[in-house]
Amino acid sequence: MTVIFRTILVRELTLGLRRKADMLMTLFFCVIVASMFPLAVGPETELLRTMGPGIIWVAALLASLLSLERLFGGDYADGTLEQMVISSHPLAMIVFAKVVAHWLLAGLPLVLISPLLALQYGLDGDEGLILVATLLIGTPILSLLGAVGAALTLGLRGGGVLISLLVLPLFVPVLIFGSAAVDDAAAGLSIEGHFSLLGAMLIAALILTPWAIASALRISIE
Amino acid sequence: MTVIFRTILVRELTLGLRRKADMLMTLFFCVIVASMFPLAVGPETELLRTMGPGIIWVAALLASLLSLERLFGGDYADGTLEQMVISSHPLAMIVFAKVVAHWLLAGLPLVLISPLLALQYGLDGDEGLILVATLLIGTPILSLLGAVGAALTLGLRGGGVLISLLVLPLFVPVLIFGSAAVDDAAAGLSIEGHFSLLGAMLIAALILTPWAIASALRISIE
Amino acid sequence: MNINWFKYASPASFYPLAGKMIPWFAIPAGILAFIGLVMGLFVLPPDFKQGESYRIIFIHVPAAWMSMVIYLAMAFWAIVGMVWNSRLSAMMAIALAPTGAMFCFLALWTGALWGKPTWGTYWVWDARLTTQLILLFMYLGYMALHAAIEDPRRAARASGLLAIVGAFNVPIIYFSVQWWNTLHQGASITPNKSEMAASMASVMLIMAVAAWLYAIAVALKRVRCEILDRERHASWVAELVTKTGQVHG
Amino acid sequence: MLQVSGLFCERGDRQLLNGLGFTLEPGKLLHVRGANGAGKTSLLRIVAGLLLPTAGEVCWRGKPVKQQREEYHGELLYLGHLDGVKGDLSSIENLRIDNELLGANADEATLVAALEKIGLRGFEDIFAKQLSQGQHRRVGLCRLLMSQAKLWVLDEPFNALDVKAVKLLASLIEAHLERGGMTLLTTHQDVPLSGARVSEITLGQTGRR
Amino acid sequence: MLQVSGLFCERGDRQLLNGLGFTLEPGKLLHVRGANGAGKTSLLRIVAGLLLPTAGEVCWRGKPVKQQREEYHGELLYLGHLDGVKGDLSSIENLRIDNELLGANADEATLVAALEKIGLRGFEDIFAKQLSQGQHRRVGLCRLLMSQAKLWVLDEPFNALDVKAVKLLASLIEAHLERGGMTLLTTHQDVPLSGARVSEITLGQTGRR
Ligand code: HEM
Ligand SMILES: Nc1ncnc2c1ncn2[C@@H]1O[C@H](COP(=O)(O)OP(=O)(O)OP(=O)(O)O)[C@@H](O)[C@H]1O
Ligand SMILES: Nc1ncnc2c1ncn2[C@@H]1O[C@H](COP(=O)(O)OP(=O)(O)OP(=O)(O)O)[C@@H](O)[C@H]1O
Ligand SMILES: [Mg+2]
Ligand SMILES: [Mg+2]
Repeated sequence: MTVIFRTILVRELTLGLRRKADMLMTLFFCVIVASMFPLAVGPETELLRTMGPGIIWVAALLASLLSLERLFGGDYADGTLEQMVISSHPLAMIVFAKVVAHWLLAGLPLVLISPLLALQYGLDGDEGLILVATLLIGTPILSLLGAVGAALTLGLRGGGVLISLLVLPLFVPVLIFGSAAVDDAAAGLSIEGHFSLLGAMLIAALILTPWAIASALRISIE
Repeated sequence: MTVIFRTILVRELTLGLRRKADMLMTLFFCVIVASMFPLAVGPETELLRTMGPGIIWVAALLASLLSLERLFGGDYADGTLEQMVISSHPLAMIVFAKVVAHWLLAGLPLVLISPLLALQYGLDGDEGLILVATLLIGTPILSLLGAVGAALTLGLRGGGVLISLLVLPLFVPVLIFGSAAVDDAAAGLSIEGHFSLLGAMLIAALILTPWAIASALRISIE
Repeated sequence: MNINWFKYASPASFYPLAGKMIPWFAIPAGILAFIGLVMGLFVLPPDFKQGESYRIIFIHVPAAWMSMVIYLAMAFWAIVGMVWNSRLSAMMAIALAPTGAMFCFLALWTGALWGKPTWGTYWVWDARLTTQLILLFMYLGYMALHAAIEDPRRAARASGLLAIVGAFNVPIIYFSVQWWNTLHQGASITPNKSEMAASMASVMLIMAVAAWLYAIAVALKRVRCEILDRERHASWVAELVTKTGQVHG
Repeated sequence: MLQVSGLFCERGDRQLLNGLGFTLEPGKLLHVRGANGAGKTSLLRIVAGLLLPTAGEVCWRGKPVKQQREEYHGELLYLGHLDGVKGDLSSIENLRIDNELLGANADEATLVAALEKIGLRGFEDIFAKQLSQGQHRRVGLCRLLMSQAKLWVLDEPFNALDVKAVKLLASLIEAHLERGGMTLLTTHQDVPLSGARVSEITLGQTGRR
Repeated sequence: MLQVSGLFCERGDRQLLNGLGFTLEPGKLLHVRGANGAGKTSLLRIVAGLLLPTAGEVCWRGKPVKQQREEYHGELLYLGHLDGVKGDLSSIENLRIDNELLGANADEATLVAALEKIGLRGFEDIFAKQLSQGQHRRVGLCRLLMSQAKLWVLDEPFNALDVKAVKLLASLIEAHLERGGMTLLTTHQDVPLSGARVSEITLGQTGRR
């Protein structure tokens, strides 16, 4: 059970990180996305400070959306997904390893670079810390929910659209609570509520989505 | 020449409309991004008004990134791209039809929804109109430039993120002029300059990029 | 005349030529950089407004210029490579990229260091600064694309095409700053004593020339490695290795 | 022992496998024949548990497979139209993953030996996408050399293979049967397999008209 | 007339086709043989203009093809490992596009007739991804029935086809040769083609060790 988890995790990371450049790519991607807003909105520091958390959260969302299609798409096309489905290991565990790898490749780099971005946007130390914390809890939720959508839309028409439209709106609360926590912290309000909500969402997602993803894959592979 | 253009255009539109999930994804992303900032920044109308055009532009730009990978990816995987490359019709024309279809499916919906977003940000009628106009000129440039990146990265591992890394820097001028036009209009300045620059970029892109995309495809298909 | 051109356009005959050319660029580059730095850092008087910190300009501005010029040079070689189908030109384009990225990073780095005393912050989202950052990403994108393709021939062709498309972008982002309200201007720090401006300009010129020579020397060095790597199956490389007894790359 | 009974399968308006049933015993090979579109792949996917039949049941050692999915899959090896080889991984990396997924517990030396046996010596570290079609397929076939599965379900395994590889594969199948393994196979080519152990069924071509 | 001379091709670190050259005349078929990985597909892709050789030239009617790309491609039909059929389009929609891409100017009735002839009657409006592998491949083969191309370049066209379809395809190729067409073909299977018009070359297996 843990062996298969490790094998799949290593496989996914190998695929994602064939070269050192691949890892840096995600980091640069975040920085580029973050640089676009000031170009469009203008350089007023105060404005950028308020927008900062939102921008960083948008970068996170985009990074996970961009890589979602490839999460199962490649394995579906070359038949490796079939082999996973009929392996004697629990599919939910395999799928979980894939999602963890996805988060490590798309979510974690963003969490790591967010202090730098926070600095660039003029957030102060505390705010930056809270931002990092919300991202640390929030980005795994994005990966898990996104994986459900990706599994459902795999090669499927019609039904997939509908259900992914149900899944995607779940992104919204994560985004809202995540960026609101930072804002409220800046305004001196209590942020415990936001954090416990995000935490609850993460736990629920960790428990429920692997099974949902596994069943979605079994359906899609027919 | 025109017949092949029409055939490919119809094919792409048929395919695109069969996969509604992709189209909805783009729109959905754009709307989420645009709706996040008012939540983060709070209801100060004046602030929102200044931010509005920039944010809508960035949202449109990031949204058009999402669909780029699929522009040639599917055709590459099933061999139809090969057949296009060795058809006796000019590849640039075929590619141009594909990009036009991509814009109709991914860019135009964004243009159409932008008045609604403008309203959200409290832009008045004239500014909204100018925003729509800049998007109408700007988004095709994004599609054309994006297609170059998509063609160059065909079959490579980095996928969506690599495309973004190549393409986002190229998007910068469009973004700057597009959002500056709306800002300047709000400030009562002349905007002819911006529009003629955007127009010039569009014309240059229309003339040059199809050839660039075609050569990129020939290189990638080896 | 043409014959000469094509003779040296072949990697086999360019390889030794490049080897002979390198010192002719590297040595003057070192000398000029030394002169420029001594003049800039010790000889010129401090600026009455900015004190000592303005001396960063002697690195900052040449680096910023080079970062733009080198991208255009890359595109130039890519076009030559594509039109005349010459392998050597494509290799030149690739050899230039790391140097360009280095200068670009240097301009950003020195600018950020300079920003702290003058603007009170390392970074602002000003147009000039942001576009310089974008230029850095154009270099990184170019190198990432080149690195992502295994087949060297396809890699050269694909990244060459990217350089050509990107080259259109360089002047646009350079001039786009003028339509933009910008914090970063040269005028505010130019000393108003004219003879000092002249001496400053000459030091800057010296540094710029040094940067040019350095860039060429490094590019030649790198193109030699590239040639060896790419032509490792060719008979002349085998001869070279047996002759000099060294195994390279 | 594999028992299949009363299979029906509806795929896009067509009714396939009208109540098909058969039994496959240890040491035996069943060659499923039929024209293109007859339903061979559908049958094999149902047996492998990748497709749900409309009606009917697949039993393994007397027990329906859906009640013992993980045990059954532990004894099954399925090779479909897609060979399940990852283009961005090298041959040996692909084998390592297959090894884990199959639960075969082969060590590194066995994997290298398998690659050598299948004719990919010297290609261990090449990305699978840089292999020719037949070499790519061979990487997938290495599973046959690694696994201890009892039941092999092979969907046109001879596709894209050259003459030598076809022979090798046939001998692998023979050896598997010898060991008491079972094989369910489809192929349009004539295959050099000794007749005694082989039985055939032909699926009807029920075109839609 | 197709003339190929002095072809070299470097893939990965391997040197394929050491100076290969041949001529293909109207009414003739050239069967390219060789083990998996010998370079057959590479050769065919070079001839089709999809791959640049390291050295060497392909001439069509005496003129290098790179100087007359569009004319040459107007007379060429290439079918590779991938059949170039779009899964999200129905068979008939696929044919309409192929028709346009080939510049074949066939009318709707011809397309329907082609589908019928290839054995896909009743499947016109099914999405290609819902077809069986062989049926999918047949949709791609319909190009042979539509095009007026002089030169057919076929890379393992018999893959995945059932016995009947193999016969049909062989007869199509014969008829094409009869009409003065040329065919460049690779296949690992034995093919029922009359010997007179057929010549063979075998590419060397230069394994890397
Ligand atoms: C990270 C921060 C910075 C970046 C990316 C940056 C970038 C650039 C670039 C691209 C140029 C070339 C512009 C041209 O040739 O017109 C330039 C020139 C210059 N920079 Fe900066 N810069 C930065 C910070 C600063 C700071 C803090 C100062 C001083 C207050 C400064 C002073 C200058 C001056 C005086 C020039 C020469 C202007 C001219 O010749 O037109 N820069 N910089
Ligand atoms: N995209 C590629 N990149 C690098 N090397 C490749 C690539 N495709 C094929 N090769 C190498 O070129 C050689 C010849 O491949 P090719 O596909 O031409 O063989 P083939 O004769 O068609 O084999 P098969 O019978 O398996 O189809 C192989 O050794 C393979 O490793
Ligand atoms: N994904 C699918 N959705 C709907 N119908 C399908 C799907 N796949 C196959 N079919 C239909 O089921 C029938 C049987 O397909 P199957 O793939 O089992 O045939 P097969 O016997 O394996 O043929 P082949 O020899 O071509 O591989 C075909 O008529 C096909 O149209
Ligand atoms: Mg089948
Ligand atoms: Mg082949």
